[in-house]
Amino acid sequence: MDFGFCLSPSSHVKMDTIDLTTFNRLKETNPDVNTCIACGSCTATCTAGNFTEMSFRRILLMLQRGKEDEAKKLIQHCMLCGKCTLVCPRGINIRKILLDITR
Amino acid sequence: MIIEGKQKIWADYQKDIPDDHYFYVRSCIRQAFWPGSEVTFLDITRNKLGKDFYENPYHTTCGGIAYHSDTIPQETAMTIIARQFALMKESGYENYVCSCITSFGCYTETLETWHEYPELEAKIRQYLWDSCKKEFAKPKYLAHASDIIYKFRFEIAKQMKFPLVNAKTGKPLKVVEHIGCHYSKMFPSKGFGGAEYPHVLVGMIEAWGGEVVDYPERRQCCGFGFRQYFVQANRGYSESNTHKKFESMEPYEPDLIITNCPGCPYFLDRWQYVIAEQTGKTYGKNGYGIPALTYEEVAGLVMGYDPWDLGLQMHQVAIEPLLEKMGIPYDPKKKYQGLNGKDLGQPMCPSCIKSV
Amino acid sequence: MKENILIIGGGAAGMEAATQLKKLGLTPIIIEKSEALGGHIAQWDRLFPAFHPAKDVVAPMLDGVKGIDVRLNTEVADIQRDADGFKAALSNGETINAKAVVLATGFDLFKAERKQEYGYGIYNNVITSLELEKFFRTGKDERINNPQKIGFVHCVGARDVKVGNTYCSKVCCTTALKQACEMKEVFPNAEVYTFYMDLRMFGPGYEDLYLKTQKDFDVKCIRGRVCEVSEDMDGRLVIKAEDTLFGKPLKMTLDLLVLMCSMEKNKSIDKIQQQLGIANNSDGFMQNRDMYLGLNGTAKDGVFVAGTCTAPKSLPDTIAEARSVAVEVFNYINNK
Amino acid sequence: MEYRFKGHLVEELYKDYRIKEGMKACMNCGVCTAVCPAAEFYKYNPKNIVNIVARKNEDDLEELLKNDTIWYCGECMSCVTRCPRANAPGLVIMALRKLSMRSGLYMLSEKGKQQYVVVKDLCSNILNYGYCVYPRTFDYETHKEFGPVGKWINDNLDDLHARMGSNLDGDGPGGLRKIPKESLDQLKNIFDVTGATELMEQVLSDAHQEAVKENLSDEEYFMKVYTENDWEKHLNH
Repeated sequence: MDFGFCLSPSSHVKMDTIDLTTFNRLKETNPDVNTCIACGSCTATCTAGNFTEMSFRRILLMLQRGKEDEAKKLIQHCMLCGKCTLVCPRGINIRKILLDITR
Repeated sequence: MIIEGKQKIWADYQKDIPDDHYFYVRSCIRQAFWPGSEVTFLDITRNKLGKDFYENPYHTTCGGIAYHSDTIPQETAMTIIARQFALMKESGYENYVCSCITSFGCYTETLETWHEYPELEAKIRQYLWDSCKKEFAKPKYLAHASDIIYKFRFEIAKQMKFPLVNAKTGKPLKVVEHIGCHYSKMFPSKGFGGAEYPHVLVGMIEAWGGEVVDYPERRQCCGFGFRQYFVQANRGYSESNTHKKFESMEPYEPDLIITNCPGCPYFLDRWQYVIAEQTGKTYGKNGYGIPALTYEEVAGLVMGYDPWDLGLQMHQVAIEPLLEKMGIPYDPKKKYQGLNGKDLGQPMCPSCIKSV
Repeated sequence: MKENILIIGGGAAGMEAATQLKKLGLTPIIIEKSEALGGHIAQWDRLFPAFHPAKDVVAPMLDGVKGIDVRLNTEVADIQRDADGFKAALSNGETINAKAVVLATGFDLFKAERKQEYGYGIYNNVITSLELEKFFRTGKDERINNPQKIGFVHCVGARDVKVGNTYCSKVCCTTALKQACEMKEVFPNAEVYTFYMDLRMFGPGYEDLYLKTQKDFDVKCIRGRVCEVSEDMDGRLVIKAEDTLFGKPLKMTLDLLVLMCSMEKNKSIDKIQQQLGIANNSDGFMQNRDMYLGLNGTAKDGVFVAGTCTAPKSLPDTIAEARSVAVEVFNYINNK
Repeated sequence: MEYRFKGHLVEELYKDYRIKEGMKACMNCGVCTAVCPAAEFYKYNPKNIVNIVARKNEDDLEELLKNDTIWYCGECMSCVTRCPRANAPGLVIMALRKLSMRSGLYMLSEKGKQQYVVVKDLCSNILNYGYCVYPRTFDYETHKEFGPVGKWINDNLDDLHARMGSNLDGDGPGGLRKIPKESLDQLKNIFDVTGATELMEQVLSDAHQEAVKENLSDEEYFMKVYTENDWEKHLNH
């Protein structure tokens, strides 16, 4: 029977079941990925971020919440200018990490 | 689970309500969907407990559902409420009890808002005079009808014929309690047991021999959501919330659900049917659902009322497995009869969830 | 004449104030309601930010008060002002005269069960920061059973209008990160999460602790306040929060949840405080003269305050205040 | 675009008692979003809404009022219990919805337009029968979730209510009794005096104009709004 509506998927980040393979692999070669404090400097200075949703801090979070596909979609906007790496107060080598994620 | 922790909270959240002489106002949804419940409530309080519960025929909806569907302004809802209070005053009562949880929330919100903003109360007083030439007095006590059954749960237990116990095994039934959101989420001190671990239904389950199930999504809304149900396009929201609750309670294998809001049992009942149709999943044993009953229906069952007098045939989820567990005799032929044995035909069988 | 100074409270503030007052030639008398000196800090295992054993700080403080008049298991039952200063009746029947009073009465830990939605005292595996510290000290707590997923909730009883505490309790953020690291030391395979709103790393070495927590201990800090805790079939805890940096609600199952309880004023001193005429500030702690130059003074002549009786404070803050109160009292006595 | 209260949205919103009561200050802890049933199933975040309201920016508020977002809340008020700053995001939403309707901005969103359906159903039930929900206006065809039992109840409404002891459309007290004309007249007066009639007529007229624009009858437009669901757009993936 068609009721005219159906169950909606839950938007909860389900920490019990998320897949962290990519993030954990990344962490092995770049321990710095853990040290982001989400200050937003990278996003604020990002050339691509002015025109797109590109945000490095968000990409890191997406990977930590098991949203690898979405993260990879965002990375496509990156132009590898490296300004983010210059401004990161925690000295994270963002440019390298971005390259490693797509590798 | 450390029960003493809950008991401490229950002791802290007791409210003082009188045991007699109430001005009783009905619930739109309960009258429409569970008419047997209000009949049973009045029969228990008036005839079994010998109390005075007066119903004034001039009372109307409180407007609460319209208010929470954002179709009428706050002032309109408050003036309708003020009119009900005026009827109470005219009838010579000062204790007010309502059958609906949305109403209870609206009454509480109104009284609290007036307390905070007396100029608003004055404005509503004027509106009531301008529109109805009436003057109201605020109730001395405000109660929800489930508060009354809670207060008399031990008296009811004394008249009990069928406790919430599996008659064959002697084990207590596992009962999920579901509290209407507007009972105490806005004003925790207004509900027996507060907002986090309400005692109003737990107290009934315990007094009548059942075992309470506390499951992770216990505190979640049934999903009614007012406009989220009234508009067909939005109903997925409502269904999804009920679905979440059933997925969470399923491992505990509850025998029944008891509710104090008139809307929740409707949604917890009908969405089980829809979920079964759409996904093939049922949450009771052997293809049945889990009955979601009103507290009046449960009180009636344990006191030995005939299941069909209580209106249990108006639930989509079949009630028979529960009746058999409790050892309650019933006549299957009478399930679908009208007055004087009039044959009303039979509902079709759903394609998935078992109905008899 | 002997210049008695009555110090109410034998915790860090009381002990350190007494030590310094003695050095300044006055006669401190410590009244301590419990059976031992040391206060809350004596129940602590290690201190932030560098995991310094608490006993290494407490021991020299205890040494400092050697030879000082200490009354344990004793409370001030009544206090009156007289021509010479103050006259205090103790719970043991004694009466003590003093020129000045130092309130070093400290704090009470917020009673976690008041934050009902977190289920402390209802769900077995919800514990407090103090109980965890006791576990670190003794290695014993039957609720801590090789947990593989551990959560810390910040601001329990702090920054919360509903429980009546709007203030920040200052030390819980750093304590949470310290304890999170320590849990990783004890249970290296466990995943440890902290749920914070702001990480207030206000002191020297604290931000380094944060960095270490993230980098060396792989503790995951999630920005969002836990909204409710419940128990599943297996007795594990299901928690919900918003991952506010991600902008989505989040749900996870934990084996152990630690509540970072805030400080509240020690209320057992209310009667004496009233008799001395010291009001509370808006946070419910004792009101000092002002928050810059009058830290240790009060509105009442001869009545002084030190430590966490006026606000949540770290141990270094408390010690600094205990030392400054000694100077204040010394000047007060000499200028009389 | 022209709409009512242009340039005065913030001022108008802050007159609402539900804003006075429900909007103190937010510290972005996310407790409301964490507990919110709508945030789980819709692209919805009550915390963000409270923040926009706190900003008191006219343009941001306009944007909010013409968006689907404010219509996702189910008004369960679970957020009210938990907010550590004693805000009431649920009440803030109610004030926003009212302003969205009064300003006319609600007509710019799919979910906002649905107010026509609820206003038409609920207000006419109240004014005609004295009930918010009245079984004779609640039919199986548009509520398939009633299930077979619900259909059977609908088909045997009078017999079943007689069996259950209701006083369906009867005089005197009892369940589903006929509400006396005097009481209905008073409800109508209350609607007139308190602004409900004005709001209702505005919504019905907005819908009628929209129907004319789309070349639909009022009934066709009603069914369109009742069923139209750009499902994917509303989900919070």
